[in-house]
Amino acid sequence: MTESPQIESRLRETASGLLREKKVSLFLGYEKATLPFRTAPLFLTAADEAERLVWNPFCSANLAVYLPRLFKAPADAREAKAAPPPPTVGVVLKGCDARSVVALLQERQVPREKLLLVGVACPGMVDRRKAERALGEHACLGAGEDARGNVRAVVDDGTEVTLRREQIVADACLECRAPTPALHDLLLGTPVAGKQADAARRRVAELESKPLDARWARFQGLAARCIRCNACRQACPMCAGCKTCLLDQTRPRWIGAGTDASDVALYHLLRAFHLAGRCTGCGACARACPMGLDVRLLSRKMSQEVEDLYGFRPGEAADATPVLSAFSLDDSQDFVTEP
Amino acid sequence: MSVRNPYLPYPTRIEAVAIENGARDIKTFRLAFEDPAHAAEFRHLPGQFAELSLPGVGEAPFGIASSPTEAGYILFSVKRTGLFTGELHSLEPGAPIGVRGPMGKPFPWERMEGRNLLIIGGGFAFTTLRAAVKYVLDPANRPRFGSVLVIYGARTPDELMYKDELAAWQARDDLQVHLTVDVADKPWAHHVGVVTKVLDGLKPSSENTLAIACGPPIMIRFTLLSLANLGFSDDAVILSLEMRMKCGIGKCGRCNIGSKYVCRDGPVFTRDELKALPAEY
Amino acid sequence: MSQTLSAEQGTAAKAWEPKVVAFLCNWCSYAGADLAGVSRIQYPHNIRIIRVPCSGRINPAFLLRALQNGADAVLVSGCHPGDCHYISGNLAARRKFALFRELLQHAGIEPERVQFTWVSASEGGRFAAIVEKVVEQARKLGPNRKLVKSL
Amino acid sequence: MTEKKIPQASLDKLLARLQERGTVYAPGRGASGDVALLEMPQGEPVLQDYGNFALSPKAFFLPQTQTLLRFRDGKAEEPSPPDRPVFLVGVRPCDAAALLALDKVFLDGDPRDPYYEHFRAKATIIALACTQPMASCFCTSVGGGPGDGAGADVLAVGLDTGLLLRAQTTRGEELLASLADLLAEPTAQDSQEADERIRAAEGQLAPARADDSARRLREAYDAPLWAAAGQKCLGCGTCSFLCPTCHCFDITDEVRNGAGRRVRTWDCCAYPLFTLHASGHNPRPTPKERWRQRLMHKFRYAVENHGRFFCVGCGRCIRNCPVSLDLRTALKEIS
Repeated sequence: MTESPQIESRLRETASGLLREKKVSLFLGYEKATLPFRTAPLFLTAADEAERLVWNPFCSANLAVYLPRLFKAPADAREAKAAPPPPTVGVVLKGCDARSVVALLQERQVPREKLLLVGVACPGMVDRRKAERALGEHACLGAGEDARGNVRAVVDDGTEVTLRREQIVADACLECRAPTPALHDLLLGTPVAGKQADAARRRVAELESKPLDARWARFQGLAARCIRCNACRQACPMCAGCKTCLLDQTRPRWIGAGTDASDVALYHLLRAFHLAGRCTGCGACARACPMGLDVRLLSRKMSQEVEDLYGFRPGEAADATPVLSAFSLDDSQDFVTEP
Repeated sequence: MSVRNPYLPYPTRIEAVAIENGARDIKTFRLAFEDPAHAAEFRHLPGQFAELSLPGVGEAPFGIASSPTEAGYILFSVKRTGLFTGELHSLEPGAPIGVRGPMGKPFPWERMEGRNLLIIGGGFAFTTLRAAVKYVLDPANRPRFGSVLVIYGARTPDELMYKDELAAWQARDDLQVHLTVDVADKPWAHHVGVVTKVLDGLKPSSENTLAIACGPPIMIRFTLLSLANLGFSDDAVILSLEMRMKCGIGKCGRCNIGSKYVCRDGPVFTRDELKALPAEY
Repeated sequence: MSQTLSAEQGTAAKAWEPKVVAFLCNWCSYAGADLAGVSRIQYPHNIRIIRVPCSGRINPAFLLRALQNGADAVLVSGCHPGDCHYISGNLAARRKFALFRELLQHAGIEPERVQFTWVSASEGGRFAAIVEKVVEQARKLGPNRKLVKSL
Repeated sequence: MTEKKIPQASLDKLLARLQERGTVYAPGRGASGDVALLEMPQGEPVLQDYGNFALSPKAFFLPQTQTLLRFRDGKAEEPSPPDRPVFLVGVRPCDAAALLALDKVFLDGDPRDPYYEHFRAKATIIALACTQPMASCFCTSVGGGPGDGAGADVLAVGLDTGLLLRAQTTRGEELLASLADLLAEPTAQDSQEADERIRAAEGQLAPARADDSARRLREAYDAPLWAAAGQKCLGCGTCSFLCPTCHCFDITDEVRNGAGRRVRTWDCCAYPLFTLHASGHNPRPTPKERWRQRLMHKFRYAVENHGRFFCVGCGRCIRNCPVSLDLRTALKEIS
């Protein structure tokens, strides 16, 4: 049975209460979007507008992406003087989003005391592409959730189609080990059990079972369709925490600006590497990709290695040192070349 | 592609490099076209700019500091600020360099005919103003204009560009030149204080006069106030803008202020024209 | 670096020789290479050395750029664990490199193209032996075509 | 205007004929399952029943990576782009109309852009009228329509028994004449069927408020909606890169040891670097100004400069925005 209606009304109560009592100055949640299978982020500042908040199977955006921006340190003294005081932010977080907040806290990108984390136990969010594909050539006019948590869509010929939730849920959700936010100030919904670690591992293993050239071909297949729009980077909460992205530097320019195969490969390799030990597997990058590419192809592997080599799970403990800022004298060095 | 490809620079060579200031971060490059046919094709008026091109480094736009009356070469005075200017400053005479242009609209020379000219410059933005003064002082042109008053300021005496020429201009009787510095850190016989202080003191008449001002944003802001106080109407005040540019021919889309492209519709605007545009510059 | 690499591309057509770019830390490995030289230990000349302050200074982007610009293999060498001039630079680097190597392999790049090792200032012989091995492996792999950018 | 009919059974022959004359791109399913313009011959039969391509066909005219100059020994040379004629089959009317917008920038301005001009001259566009618009489509609100042939050389309209072909340009007339042996004269019913289908499609389109946008946007320069949208905008380039009329570009050099190239690559006004000066000053410093610029450019500046919207209502930006920003909402709000 779905809990969405109850969660939605509790979210509205919570947000309007927090705003009215001035416990937060800004509340980040979701509102209805103009197209089906989607929601839009909502920046709520007035308690009486809390009715705009929604909770449904389409609340897939990771709102943590906005947090570093809200707490960005001023560039210089003059900017600091002009800057308004930092906001106190209430934010709706699913399990994956909460992991992003933890990772941002580890890196001191956001101040814990300015955040009010409203966790929601997440039953898995709909991948709009999967849903659209499931409808074939039929255009969807509207979609909602039924009592079982499945998605009901009205299509262009007026008929209603039921899409089973597990068939259209995002890949990241199928791999999610902690759908219930571990870090929260308030938790809504009945806790949901996580998937076993197997799902992501199976995908990594599937690629690894192939010879190097076949892997390269798969990676190149992805790179050939990449249009370098930067959506994967911009949608990522961890990338949002970086002050200047290596890819934006011009002195020197590390990667050519175009779609040369080598430049695209470097883009994805470097992005995956910079997310090693930081990627919390929320899937925001894949969702944002306008070309529908599996841009998590490489970061999945990085997360697995970080766990296997250093016992580190990104986004698990807010007081942990980021894995690449730490080291141990007996870290594995099997990879080192010996004469 | 029968017409000349607008992305193809004219090959030129650096003939001479003059260091303009004590900090050695402003240099004037004298360029000569490799092909005389190109030199003939490149016809500009003061106020216009060109893109300098270094293979592997890129391109950057600079105001043309020479007047078309100076035959045989073109001048660019460039301050070392970023990637391109850093590379440019490392070049020595003899080095090849590409030039694309001339681009943009010049100062409104037709409107300026028969009028008095008030030329106000600050720091290293004096480049196209130098071209303008040179152009006006050309014996063939001088009778076409009324009185010419130049006010040029810099932080220190060392930071004034074109020092020899300034001295020569001061010796002439067909124009008035007032130099000023914020700080006179060495013996200095001219004004001390910001440009607007000199301007306010001189109180030039706005009667039949056009004012051209180029300088850092803060100078422009106060100069505009002073000019308004002196009775200059908005369409008698001419400014030149700077903007990040790539193509220089109104296509790449980044230098627009509202519906105007600085590269194509500018860089020269009257204050009147600017007031009609959003303040995105 | 890129100048040297492509300057030799003309001759490369005749008999291909692997080009290996080595990033050596200033304190141990560079001195190790120096020792190999003064001790007149022979090692393949396919290697171009770039001296860096510490293996911890090496950004994987350096290695990718080297491969993009035509290197057939890249070697990174720092002080042995525990001997870092900056106490722990090489230990931080070790984690980075372990992950980076896995990443490249996952994407389908031969692991022998990017190699990591430790060479101390007194290990001229070890340095030569490692260069020998890296160059030999690069030779076996053939030219790097996957990441190189044609201009 | 010539009107002809091609029976369904002769369609393959027509495509084969075009392939003899040049490279043909027609709708098919790409690797990801998305519909795209794929080079013929394809393994599968050409698709006729699709919404629109994930990517607009602008890349055929303004390639994402275009070599402007080649450098050798420090000298700059012009590259020679491919000379073979190109046939784009199945382009939707909105995307065809977008070419008329791009023409304004690259052909009408002085100087003309030689690369765009070259690709434009080499391409013949056979558009396919829409019979099933998507929920995010709004072409009729921005001067187009599901059966509009503007920008195309030939407009095809699907019939029960084939395609009705309507020549739109001299080039289109010549093309139909050269294929005469494959074509039949349409009956009055055929034309009527085509018009009915187009009308039905028009009826399905929800209107957006683009009317009088230039004036409304002039007055809305300081409206609060820019900050509200800017707050949500992630600053990615999805909207621009997918947009059939967005044409802003960057120019960079890629040179190794004196040899290399100057390339033009797509750029986007949502990126902070787009307008950043070397001094560090940025005239459009935050997502608020950048988002405003995008809308102002399409619905005000383009109208002021070129007398037309730089939006054809294809809806790609709406469908693909990671945070569901919808420019129709903004156009409505700026009353």
